[in-house]
Amino acid sequence: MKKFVNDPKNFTREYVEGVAAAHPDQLRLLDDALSLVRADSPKDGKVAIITGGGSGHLPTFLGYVGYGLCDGVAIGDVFQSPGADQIVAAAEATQSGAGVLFLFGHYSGDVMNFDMAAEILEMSDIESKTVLVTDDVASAPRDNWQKRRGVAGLFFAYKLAGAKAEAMGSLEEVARVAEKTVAATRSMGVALSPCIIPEVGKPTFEIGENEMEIGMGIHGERGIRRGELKPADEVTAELMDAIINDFPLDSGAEVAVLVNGLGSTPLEELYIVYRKIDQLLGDKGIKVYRNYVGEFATSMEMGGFSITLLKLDDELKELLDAPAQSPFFIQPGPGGIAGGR
Amino acid sequence: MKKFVNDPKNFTREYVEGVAAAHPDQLRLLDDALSLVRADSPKDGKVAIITGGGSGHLPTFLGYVGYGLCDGVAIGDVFQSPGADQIVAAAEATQSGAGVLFLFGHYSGDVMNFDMAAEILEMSDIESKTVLVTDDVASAPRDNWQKRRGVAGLFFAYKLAGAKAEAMGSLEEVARVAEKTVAATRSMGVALSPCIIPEVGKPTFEIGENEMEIGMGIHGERGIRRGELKPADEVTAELMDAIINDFPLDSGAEVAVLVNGLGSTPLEELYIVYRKIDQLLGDKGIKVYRNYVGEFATSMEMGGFSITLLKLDDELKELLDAPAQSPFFIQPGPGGIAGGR
Amino acid sequence: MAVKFEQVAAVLGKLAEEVANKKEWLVELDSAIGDGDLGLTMDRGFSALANAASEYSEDDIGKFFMTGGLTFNKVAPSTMGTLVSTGIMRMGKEWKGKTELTPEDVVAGLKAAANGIMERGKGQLGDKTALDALIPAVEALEESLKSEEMREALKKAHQTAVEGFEKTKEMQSKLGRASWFQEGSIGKPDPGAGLMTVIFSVLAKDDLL
Amino acid sequence: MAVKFEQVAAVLGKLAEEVANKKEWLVELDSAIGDGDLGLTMDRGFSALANAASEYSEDDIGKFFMTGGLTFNKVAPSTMGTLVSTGIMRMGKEWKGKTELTPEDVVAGLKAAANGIMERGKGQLGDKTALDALIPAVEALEESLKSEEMREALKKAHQTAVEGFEKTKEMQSKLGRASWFQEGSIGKPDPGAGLMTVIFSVLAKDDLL
Ligand SMILES: Nc1ncnc2c1ncn2[C@@H]1O[C@H](COP(=O)(O)OP(=O)(O)O)[C@@H](O)[C@H]1O
Ligand SMILES: Nc1ncnc2c1ncn2[C@@H]1O[C@H](COP(=O)(O)OP(=O)(O)O)[C@@H](O)[C@H]1O
Ligand SMILES: [Mg+2]
Ligand SMILES: [Mg+2]
Ligand SMILES: [Mg+2]
Ligand SMILES: [Mg+2]
Repeated sequence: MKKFVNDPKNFTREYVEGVAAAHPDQLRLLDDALSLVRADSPKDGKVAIITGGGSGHLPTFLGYVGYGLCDGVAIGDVFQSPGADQIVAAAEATQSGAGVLFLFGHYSGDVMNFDMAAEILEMSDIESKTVLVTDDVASAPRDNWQKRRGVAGLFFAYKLAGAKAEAMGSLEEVARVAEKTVAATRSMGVALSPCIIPEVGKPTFEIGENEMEIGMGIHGERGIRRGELKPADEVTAELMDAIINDFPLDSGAEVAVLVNGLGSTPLEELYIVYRKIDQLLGDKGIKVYRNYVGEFATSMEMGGFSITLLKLDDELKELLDAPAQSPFFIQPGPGGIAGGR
Repeated sequence: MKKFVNDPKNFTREYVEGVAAAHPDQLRLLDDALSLVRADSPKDGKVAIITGGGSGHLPTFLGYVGYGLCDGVAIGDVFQSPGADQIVAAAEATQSGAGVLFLFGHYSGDVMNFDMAAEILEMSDIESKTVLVTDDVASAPRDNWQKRRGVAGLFFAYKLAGAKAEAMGSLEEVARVAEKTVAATRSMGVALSPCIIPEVGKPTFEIGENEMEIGMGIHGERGIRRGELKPADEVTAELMDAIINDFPLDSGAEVAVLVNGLGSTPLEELYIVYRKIDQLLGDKGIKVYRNYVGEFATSMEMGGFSITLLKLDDELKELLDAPAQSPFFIQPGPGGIAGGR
Repeated sequence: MAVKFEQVAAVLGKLAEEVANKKEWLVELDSAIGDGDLGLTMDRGFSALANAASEYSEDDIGKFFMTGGLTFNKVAPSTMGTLVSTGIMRMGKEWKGKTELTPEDVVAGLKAAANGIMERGKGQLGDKTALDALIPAVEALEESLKSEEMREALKKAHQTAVEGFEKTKEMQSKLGRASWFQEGSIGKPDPGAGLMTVIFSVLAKDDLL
Repeated sequence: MAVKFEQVAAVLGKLAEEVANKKEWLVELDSAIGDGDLGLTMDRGFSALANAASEYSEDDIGKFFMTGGLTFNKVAPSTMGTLVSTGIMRMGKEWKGKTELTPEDVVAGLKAAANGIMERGKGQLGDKTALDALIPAVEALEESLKSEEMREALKKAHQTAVEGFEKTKEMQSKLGRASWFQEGSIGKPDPGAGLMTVIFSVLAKDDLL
């Protein structure tokens, strides 16, 4: 297993300790649980957004705990759900009476643990709402979109709900924004190569030297089709077709684009993909309002990428433009950094 | 070759077009050369910092063109130098009479082309100075440090010289800061797996399933030793020893730490490495003033990481703290984003 | 017959022992159609629960189960761990304020647990899960209690759980990790249902309840 | 004998032709101890230079070479491309303002080029590079001109370049990509030196200079 690890059993705890050691000004590791919260939490009167999920997806999930984003995160082992106690601990450390939004990807283990946490919080009269991110169009047909898995589109849900919470929106409002964002978000990915779960020590799946799998999930869940690797422009066009038709999006629409690397695919290739997306959207008269290209939700060293489109209206645009800052993601406000460039 | 590319011959042009299409508000692609410059350049009276080098290292080099960083970049093909004409074009598009600093890594092809560019600029009475980044301790012994290759330490040179230039320092002052930074920067890396140059189509080197190469260069240049892969903490300690002894650093010193992923090594592992660095420096009484963990200078999908230490004094600290913004790197000023957190 | 917390603690102690005894067996079952962690996580969970019981100084049975669910989940946030935790907490809710349990209370608690697990995991009979042993066993217990003593009824329940476990062999998994195997899951019994047979075997032991 | 720009342009045209003819050979040489691009980059560089010459409407030879270096480098930023460009530019500097070249000018230009290449690439005789053909050839030219006609002197220079090229076979590479091969570079001639033999073969052709 070609990895920089010590005892694989300690993989999760050690990398989280590394994160906590690197960013004490921004993040606080809870004493009793593998959960990180904003160093400046709780913030009076602010809805606390709590996320969580398995490890192996950095910067998802803990990378989105910060200003204008989430307030806390419960961290599971690689590809495993965190426990309800971690979720409860994160919620208790960050809530200030304005309620808690649980915002995370649609995976059964996570759903069960967050549900259990909600039940526990209810007993101490802490109100919570849950919004599941279900953006992976490859994982269920369109009429069944609420059954879909959550992938890189999580980023947009954090960004927009986080902006609403930072603007002191009520729990209802923040949950509404999160739901609206999820309903306006579609993703699809393609994988070229597997990753290795440290405790398992061998690749999560096998794939031929010249093959790709369109629609594969970020834990290696089966996709829509496996086939011969095609030129970047063709692969991009296939993903874009699936996403655009799923909305559907018409000329005049405005979108945010996220090109997400799964781990080992170089940034250069992500920009070759972005180039084609830009052309395709231009041809269709769809306007790119903002774009994000890089690693936002990975599967350790998996090869591949995903495309996410978020359909925007005025409310969502304003929230998207709001500033955000975590150790892993920084977006200056409309004025830019350093007071104007 | 498992890559998302079209015709490999167009790899460089296509990804650069993708970058230009994604960030027109911040970067401008020159008409006649594969060079990108700041959209807001030239800036009156400001020294223009021009960098450049081969492709395959994103976010190096073009990722550091922006506010508080470089002004322009000449982009070569994968692992190939850019041409002098590209360098000249970038310099001419960004200089405003205050002179040009050429700041780039020590590789012979780059040196020749930048030298040639300097000669050409001289003919039109544009003054330039050159500072080479030579931070890779594995590439030459300490007495011969000016023969060393430039690797991830480039980042610190950009950051500090860029801050000085943004503060309207003169060419002499900006060059002095760049030289001072280079002299205070040491890096060393370790590689686990090769990358693939698109036009070549096969791995750049071979390495056993259980092997690592300590000190390997970012194009696969031979390192100090090849041996059995060790636990992360041991590998980290070996690199840190080499770096610390090269300075040498004593108790009470203050440093900035950069943990740089070479491409496919997951962010989780980089934080496991950071955890150990933090412990080692703590044990030695060396203070971490700032840290950077992520991908700063890659070799496409190469597996491995490098550690860079920058020894700080008051002047360098102030420059390190200055805000910076490019499409690939953002650092808020001391106040944080959005006016204070 | 009415059960006090002392006896509950004794049952939980025995249960932790028995799960530890069956650890390897559970790992084997889960390795065949899952990731093989079931024996390890359940061992951790039940021994933490038994520990907590041995340290509990009050007599409110409901309150103990309420917090016991979280204790369990903390060391076992796996699928089955979360479902068992949910079951434990639901028993706690059902038994709120009670210092002793009648046979009817026991049935009501187990029913609440089964319902909680169904609710949390959105599973049904026939999905090839723990429910395929648990639900028939609880039904058998309730039915038997109409005509028989607790001891006998618990033995029937255990027997039914074992039968339910056996039947999962022929089913195709519809939920959780095992469902990824699709038809490949047929022919192998469900590990979670196996856990239920262990639990009921302890409840059915002489001299406990 | 004095050479005007017209003749220079004719030489450059011939040179582009001959490099194109020898493209495969240069690729083969560079494939053995390099990356195999030398034939392609030099073909691009010299044909761009010849084109520029055929479109040049002035008579200042120096000025043409000055900008010609950049033209060449633009299409060939490889190691040899940059070195050749440097050489071209240095000839331009040397010939600044000249509308015709004496044999002495030609020697001075070639010497300036060789020095420029040494300066830029920090190479020496014996490093197994183009210099091992270029430097002795230029020296032979200068020496021969003391007693012979330009035509004869150029033929001597060409012959010396070929000998220099042959000698690189036994050398170990100290610079550039080929140096990565270490002892492995011994036994194979240097591609850049090969290019020099092509250049001098054209200069030595009858009816050109
Ligand atoms: N939705 C569900 N409802 C009820 N039981 C389930 C459900 N999903 C899985 N199970 C049970 O969980 C058992 C596996 O548990 P466990 O090993 O903890 O899962 P994992 O390792 O995937 O987290 C299965 O044998 C099955 O009985
Ligand atoms: N520093 C140097 N000085 C002079 N000539 C050099 C130097 N380095 C390389 N060369 C010459 O360049 C030739 C290879 O050129 P080229 O194929 O363009 O290199 P690359 O493909 O590595 O960029 C070598 O055969 C050698 O003659
Ligand atoms: Mg990566
Ligand atoms: Mg990468
Ligand atoms: Mg399991
Ligand atoms: Mg070559």
